[in-house]
Amino acid sequence: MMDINSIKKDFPILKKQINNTPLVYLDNAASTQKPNQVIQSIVESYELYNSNVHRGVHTTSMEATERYELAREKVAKFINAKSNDEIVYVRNTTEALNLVAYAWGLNNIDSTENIVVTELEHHSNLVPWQFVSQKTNCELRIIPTTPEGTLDLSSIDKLITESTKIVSIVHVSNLTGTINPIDEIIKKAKSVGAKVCIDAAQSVPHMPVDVQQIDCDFLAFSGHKMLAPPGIGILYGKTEILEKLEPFLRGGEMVKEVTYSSATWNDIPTKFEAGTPNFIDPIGLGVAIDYLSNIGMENVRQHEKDLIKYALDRLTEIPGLEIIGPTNPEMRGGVATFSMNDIHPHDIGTILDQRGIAIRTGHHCGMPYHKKLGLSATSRASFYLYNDYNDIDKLVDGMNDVINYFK
Amino acid sequence: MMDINSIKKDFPILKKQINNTPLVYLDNAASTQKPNQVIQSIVESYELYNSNVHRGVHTTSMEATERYELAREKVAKFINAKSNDEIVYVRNTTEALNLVAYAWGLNNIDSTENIVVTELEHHSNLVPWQFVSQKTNCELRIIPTTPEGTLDLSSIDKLITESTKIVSIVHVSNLTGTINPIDEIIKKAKSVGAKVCIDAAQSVPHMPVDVQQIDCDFLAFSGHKMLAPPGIGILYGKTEILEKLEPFLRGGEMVKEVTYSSATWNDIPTKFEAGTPNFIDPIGLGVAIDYLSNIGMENVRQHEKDLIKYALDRLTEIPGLEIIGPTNPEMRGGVATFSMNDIHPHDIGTILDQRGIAIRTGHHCGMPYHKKLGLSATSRASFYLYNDYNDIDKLVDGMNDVINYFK
Amino acid sequence: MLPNELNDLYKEVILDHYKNPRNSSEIIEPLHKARGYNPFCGDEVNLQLNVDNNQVIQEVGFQGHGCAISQATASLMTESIKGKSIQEALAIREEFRKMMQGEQSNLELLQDLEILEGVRNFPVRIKCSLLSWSTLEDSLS
Amino acid sequence: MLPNELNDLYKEVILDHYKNPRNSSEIIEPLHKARGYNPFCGDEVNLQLNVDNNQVIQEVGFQGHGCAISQATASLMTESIKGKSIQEALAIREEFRKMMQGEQSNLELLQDLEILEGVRNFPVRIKCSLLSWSTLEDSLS
Ligand SMILES: Cc1ncc(COP(=O)(O)O)c(C=O)c1O
Ligand SMILES: Cc1ncc(COP(=O)(O)O)c(C=O)c1O
Repeated sequence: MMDINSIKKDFPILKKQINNTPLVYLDNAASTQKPNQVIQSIVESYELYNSNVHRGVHTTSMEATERYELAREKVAKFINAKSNDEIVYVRNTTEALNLVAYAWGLNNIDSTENIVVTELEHHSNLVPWQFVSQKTNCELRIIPTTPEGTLDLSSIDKLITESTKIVSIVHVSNLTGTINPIDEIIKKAKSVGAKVCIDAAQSVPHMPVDVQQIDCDFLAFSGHKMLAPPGIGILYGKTEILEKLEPFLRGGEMVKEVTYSSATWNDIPTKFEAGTPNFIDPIGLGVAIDYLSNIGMENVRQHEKDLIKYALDRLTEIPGLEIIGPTNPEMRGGVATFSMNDIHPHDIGTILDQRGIAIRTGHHCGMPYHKKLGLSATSRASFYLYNDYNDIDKLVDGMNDVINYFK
Repeated sequence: MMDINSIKKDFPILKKQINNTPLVYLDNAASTQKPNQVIQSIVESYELYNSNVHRGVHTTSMEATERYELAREKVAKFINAKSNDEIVYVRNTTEALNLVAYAWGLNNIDSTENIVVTELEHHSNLVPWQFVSQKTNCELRIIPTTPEGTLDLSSIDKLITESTKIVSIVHVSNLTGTINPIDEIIKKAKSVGAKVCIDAAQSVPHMPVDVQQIDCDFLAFSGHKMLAPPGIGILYGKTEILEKLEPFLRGGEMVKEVTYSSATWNDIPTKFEAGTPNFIDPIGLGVAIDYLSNIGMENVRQHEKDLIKYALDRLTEIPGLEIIGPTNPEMRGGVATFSMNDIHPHDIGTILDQRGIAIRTGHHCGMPYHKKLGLSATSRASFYLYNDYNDIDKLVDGMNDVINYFK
Repeated sequence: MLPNELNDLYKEVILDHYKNPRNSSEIIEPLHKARGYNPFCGDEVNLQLNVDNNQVIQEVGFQGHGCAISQATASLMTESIKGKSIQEALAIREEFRKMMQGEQSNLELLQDLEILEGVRNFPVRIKCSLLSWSTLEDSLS
Repeated sequence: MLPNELNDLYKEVILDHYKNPRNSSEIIEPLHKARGYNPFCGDEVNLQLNVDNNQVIQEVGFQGHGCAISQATASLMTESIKGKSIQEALAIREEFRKMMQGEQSNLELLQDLEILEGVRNFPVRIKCSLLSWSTLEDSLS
């Protein structure tokens, strides 16, 4: 179905040697590697089509603009947006969520109302809402988790109420791998008239996501987590909402008419793209989307389901190792987070690194959830389409070495 | 002194053919081309050092972090900042100015106070301050211009007063090329205790700029206007000010400790770099700075002074052509803006493009100043270190053709 | 020498319409009017129309400024719609749009406007050529 | 087999200090104390000191949790500063810092701490090893 060996060949960094062993890259939830196709599209952009976009009458500027807008179309199709205008280019998920918090949150919520997030949020979908809550004096409500690391929806009717203005939730957790039941939550949110914002940083890269089907108002993700360069993220927003929204960053491009005392705004999505945009990285994202679409997002998801199942099975063999998050692969993305009785994640990370195995250790931008678990740090191996069972075997061998060392 | 022919060879796009003639790229004020050195550093980053930065214990993440921070050091040295911590990575000048407007402006100005800008501002240093003025009800004061397109400082004592909180001015205008007397203005601002923010988008790329010598509080510029990729811009801020400043974008990385209800902030500059940063483009900026430093910014400036002198001399030969902005090359960057009696800039741009000559036409993100001139659009040829007299001759030949066509 | 495509764009007839716009006097108190403006180019077209009881355009006037293409198109448009019914004018508009997008278009309806066909080789200039037509539509709605 | 550098990092003595930290009982109502915390790793060191009239450290206690390097360093540090004057302790701190940065350092002062030299081959782990020393400094200031 997926020929992982030939996929691996597309990624030049996988030939890298660390301590004379090939790199085993298992830090994909943090950021993914780039295939030759993406790297070459960037070189081509610089060598042939490098120019500021929009409003240039010269050939190179027109070509750059065409490529820049074609990439937008690819993104729109990839998540099934109704229109290209619903795709706003930003730097990353964090900027996208801040845009929603500043432009929508600060202008639409008052002190009698509330915002709902979950205990599984990444700091980037928590701290901006804390800010809105402080500025507007509104309440920030938090959907709790079960001991297994899934959302506890038993009190959802008390949390999402008539006074809820927005429900902003993570689709797939980078902490536990949990695939959250967003359909159910969105249904509840819609029933009370609340807006819905989805942090899709760990879902859009790893599984089919259809914004019309899930019917969210906003959705955010990052190119660097899906084979694309780190300078491009996406905020999806429904046309009706983006059209009414205040702008966020202000300056060149996003205006229609400007006098010394006031300005009017350009049409969406340009209204939200102030200044010279990063006009190279979206093209890389377009190529990354082509790459993923060729393989098929259903296949990517199935592959990661196979990997996480194998990884959880093998890791639980290791004495003293405890898996964080749900163990059912149907409810879990390709994120294997774990802790070890007496061995600190940093020591694990250092020893694995000496064997060429790259995992992430720390709180993974989820300090409050770690505090809740009574842990200050965990270890996390996360997979993508170029990983295989062999990579997991190496991880397990490495873990056995860690244990030998510390026993 | 500067061997332009060998410099040209470093820029692959200059081999591009448009209508079977080589590209003559004169749109540098909008965005510049990239030398092989920069392009190759990006390829190398993707092929060998691609990883999320900070807090990774694995080798690739450490290497990426080292390169990312080394680039910051290069930027700090390039503008002579006191410390690397004074260099904040953003996307572009526009984001930098918005950061100052949101984080400093909204929190430090009240309705009895005022902000001072000039008539020569780019939209990116005007519209964010209009926003602050509207939100805080403070006054937005505007330093007028002389008919020659220089600042008229005769009423400066009435504009910059004890109630002025910040003076935010463009160093070199992208509209008129004017090099503004910022020393004089900064001295005045400091004498009333106002903060100073410099829009250096058109100065840092083209001449030596020393932030300690000019003694500004904030300074903003864009990598894409100085041989670097379009995903990196710089906000310089004095340590004391950045340390006291509220954060702007909120999320991962920029925090120290987070609970479900509140957060504390990381040290500068990380406090202002929320989420996964663009960890590739700063490295390209570092290489671009090496490239410029090898040539020497004094030499870059001298070369552009020679070019603008020649360009103004030759362009004024053309019947009906009117130069916008000062004609003394000492007071002008490498920006030749002009209008033609009866021929619209768009027609000029289209005809020149057919000869491979890329100029920009329109209002160049300076609508209010164009309105003041009674023009809706102008033509602009802008130079950089890879341009030579020959490029200007081609521009003039092209203009003569335009005239023949329309006569 | 200018390349062929440019010759197609800046045909003598087009430049003549640019320099000597037809129907350029303003109609005072017209039945229909609109202003078209593209802030990025600064192109501007002000259009006035009077129609009779049968919805036939009897009088048309335009004033504007901007690039040769936007102004010549406006001039040529006024000539082509004068004496036509509103419905016919809008049909011509549709054929013009098709021509700009490289689709099959009805040259009988377009008549003199066919001379603007060369614009479609210059994608950024197409909107210059469409400005007066969207202004026409605005004036009638 | 682990590569040599790792063997230098996780020496038996270091792991022994990690598993069996010395001076780990808490001193109640100490003259000096401080908490060192690195939120990114979660490394934590709580330090208590009592000095006599001659500013000689007579009692030292630490409790903490975190990686082997941070906790073993803390344990080794408490052993090395006990019985030393505050000034001497701070001098050891300075030599330790030098060792981590690969500078020439005074091994006579460092004594058993030399065993941590291998940390400097792991740049991200250096801060783990410096945490207890900055906590010491905090406790004295
Ligand atoms: C003077 C000036 N200020 C600000 C900007 C905005 O820079 P950017 O578009 O890179 O944000 C520009 C360039 O567009 C400029 O020329
Ligand atoms: C679930 C989740 N949300 C948000 C983010 C923030 O993404 P970025 O750092 O690209 O802004 C991440 C990744 O870091 C994530 O995993």
